[in-house]
Amino acid sequence: MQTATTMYWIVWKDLVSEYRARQAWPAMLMLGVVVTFLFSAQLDAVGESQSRMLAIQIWLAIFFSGMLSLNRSFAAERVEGCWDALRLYPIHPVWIYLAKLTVNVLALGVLQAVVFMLCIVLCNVPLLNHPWQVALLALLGNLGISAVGTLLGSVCCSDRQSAPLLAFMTLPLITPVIVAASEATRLVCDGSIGAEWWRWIGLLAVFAVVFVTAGIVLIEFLIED
Amino acid sequence: MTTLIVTYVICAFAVALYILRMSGLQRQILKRMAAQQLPLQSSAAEKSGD
Amino acid sequence: MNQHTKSHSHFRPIYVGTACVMTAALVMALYFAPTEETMGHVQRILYLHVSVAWIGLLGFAVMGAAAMAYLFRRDLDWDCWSQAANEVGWLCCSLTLLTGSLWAHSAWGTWWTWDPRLTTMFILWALCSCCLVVRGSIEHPHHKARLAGIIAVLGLIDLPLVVMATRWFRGVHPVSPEMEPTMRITLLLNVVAFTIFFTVLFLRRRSQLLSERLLHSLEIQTLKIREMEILT
Amino acid sequence: MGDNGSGKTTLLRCLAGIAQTDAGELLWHGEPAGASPELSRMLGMVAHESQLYPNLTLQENLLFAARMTRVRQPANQVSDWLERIGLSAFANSLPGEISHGMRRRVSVARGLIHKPRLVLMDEPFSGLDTEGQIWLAELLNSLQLQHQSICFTTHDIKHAQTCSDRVLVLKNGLLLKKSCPTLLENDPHKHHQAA
Repeated sequence: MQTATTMYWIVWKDLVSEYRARQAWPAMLMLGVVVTFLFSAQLDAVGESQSRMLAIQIWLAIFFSGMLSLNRSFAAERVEGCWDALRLYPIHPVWIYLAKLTVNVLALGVLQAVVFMLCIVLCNVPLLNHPWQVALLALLGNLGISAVGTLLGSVCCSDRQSAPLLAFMTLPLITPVIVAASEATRLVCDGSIGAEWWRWIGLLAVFAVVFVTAGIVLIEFLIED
Repeated sequence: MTTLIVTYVICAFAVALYILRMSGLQRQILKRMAAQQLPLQSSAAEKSGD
Repeated sequence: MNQHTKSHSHFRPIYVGTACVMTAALVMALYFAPTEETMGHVQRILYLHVSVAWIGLLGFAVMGAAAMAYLFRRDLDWDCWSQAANEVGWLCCSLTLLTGSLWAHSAWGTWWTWDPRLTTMFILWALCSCCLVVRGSIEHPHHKARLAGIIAVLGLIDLPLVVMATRWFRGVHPVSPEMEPTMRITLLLNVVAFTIFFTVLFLRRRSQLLSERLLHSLEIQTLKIREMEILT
Repeated sequence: MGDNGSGKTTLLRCLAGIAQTDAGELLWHGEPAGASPELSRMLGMVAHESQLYPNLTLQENLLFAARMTRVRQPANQVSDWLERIGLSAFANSLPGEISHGMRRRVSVARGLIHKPRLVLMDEPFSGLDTEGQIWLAELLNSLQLQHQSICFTTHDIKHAQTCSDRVLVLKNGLLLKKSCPTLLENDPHKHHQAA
């Protein structure tokens, strides 16, 4: 499985240069923490429909700070002409996409862990009594956001001025994820893991599968400059 | 009754605005064609060999 | 250029045809259709709202299909189709949202409710405006076409999921109210008339975009030829 | 050969398959440039920029390039290339910490680590001191002996004459003249005036 090792090496390269540069992840985590603080401070005023407000806020915070890290990681790729070098290596563009997807999923995973922990501490929301459901929900939402974000990131950051457009372009596309994920989070907060919850999880799974395959199919048509 | 009229007027206005923009662009194209010393009808075809 | 200038004159009877079909449809909608007992005249917005919404969806589908064709074949002509459909689709989506909220204001008392059809149309509108902003912000023709194309294609894949998500969310939009036969005929006539009108608008815009692109490449060639003359 | 903006870099990028050609087709053994991975393994490109990741050390950069192109024993390939460019002392330093000339050597090494059949170089001699230019000229001639074909762009005639068999002169994106180095010598004025 030659190509799997090359994918591993791209992920290794991204993680090592990110660890050394500390450029994208700290900024993302900072934004996530600040946004969650602001939301939770305002939450006590709301009172009764707390869980619904909290759910949508968690996922919006995750989306926007995730886009920040995605933007940074692709901008870093463009420096010194390394993107052309990467494209010239004898590997199929799908592996570049999958490697980038794994890195972004890891980044968003770390961000989600921080944001969820913060919410539990700040707004004493009973997320921890269903740990597995929350983990599954977080993973599927994470996969959906990263799949679309990575595809648009690798396409749109080829020229300078379209980089800030990334969040603006991704938001309408992943509205189903934000809606489904926040509804599922609200149900977990209320403690009712019933048929409706599984229906939302089903939708999240369908979204993730559809957009990862769309990314795999479309990436080779999009990657050249 | 007034909402009905207001809606139809706004829609007509929006479509008219779009058509105006298109005709403006069309006039611009014709001007650029003239600038290329392209007489509008006849020689345009041979020159660009379209 | 020849093909466009010739087809321009050929279009003329179409313009006249569209104009009279449109006036017939509007007259039918505003005068002949019976006024509905509960909402009164406001209900006539239905004919405009439904037909414009239908064209918004149609425009979005054509944009997605043309974008897919461009992505596979890398030919900028498809991009002209996609851009024209994008503009007409965006116009219709905005009109749908406008007429929908105006009607909702008088019928249900609120300007906007988060119900499946309205949210889907809003997301459709967001995707169309996203494509337009991208087309406006990038100069390089192939980059612009590629990026707008990918958003259109992803939007096309995304739409059924959006409908599913919003439908389970909450629903208040009337699915298909029962109507007297005359109302139904007027609605059908309106939908057909609007479709013809916007298709003609769409084709006109596409041929305009195409001639603009050919003119641009022609200008570059004449520049190059002039340079060669100076050189040799 | 040609002055700035005469389309040299774009031509190289089209050859490599990165840039799209507006008209016509570029075929390698009957296939377009970026078609299959095997085809792009035969190709090595050294661009104007250094193409090194700023946060990876020199050794890691070369290791990454070797692994991407699936070289047999990447570790000792990298070490003997570092010997060859004389930078084994700087193996663990970052590209930002070394001089431009050294970075140019490492980027040349990165492009050639998988022994490509064709090497595309974009102005390799620019920014090199005399000692670096001599080293590069030797390297190019040694590559020619291992019959790896090289296509590089440059500004001045001296390099074109010493290291190449055929010369193409470009002007404003148009091919002005095809000639060999010896011919270039006796009409530098006309050539300069034309170029």
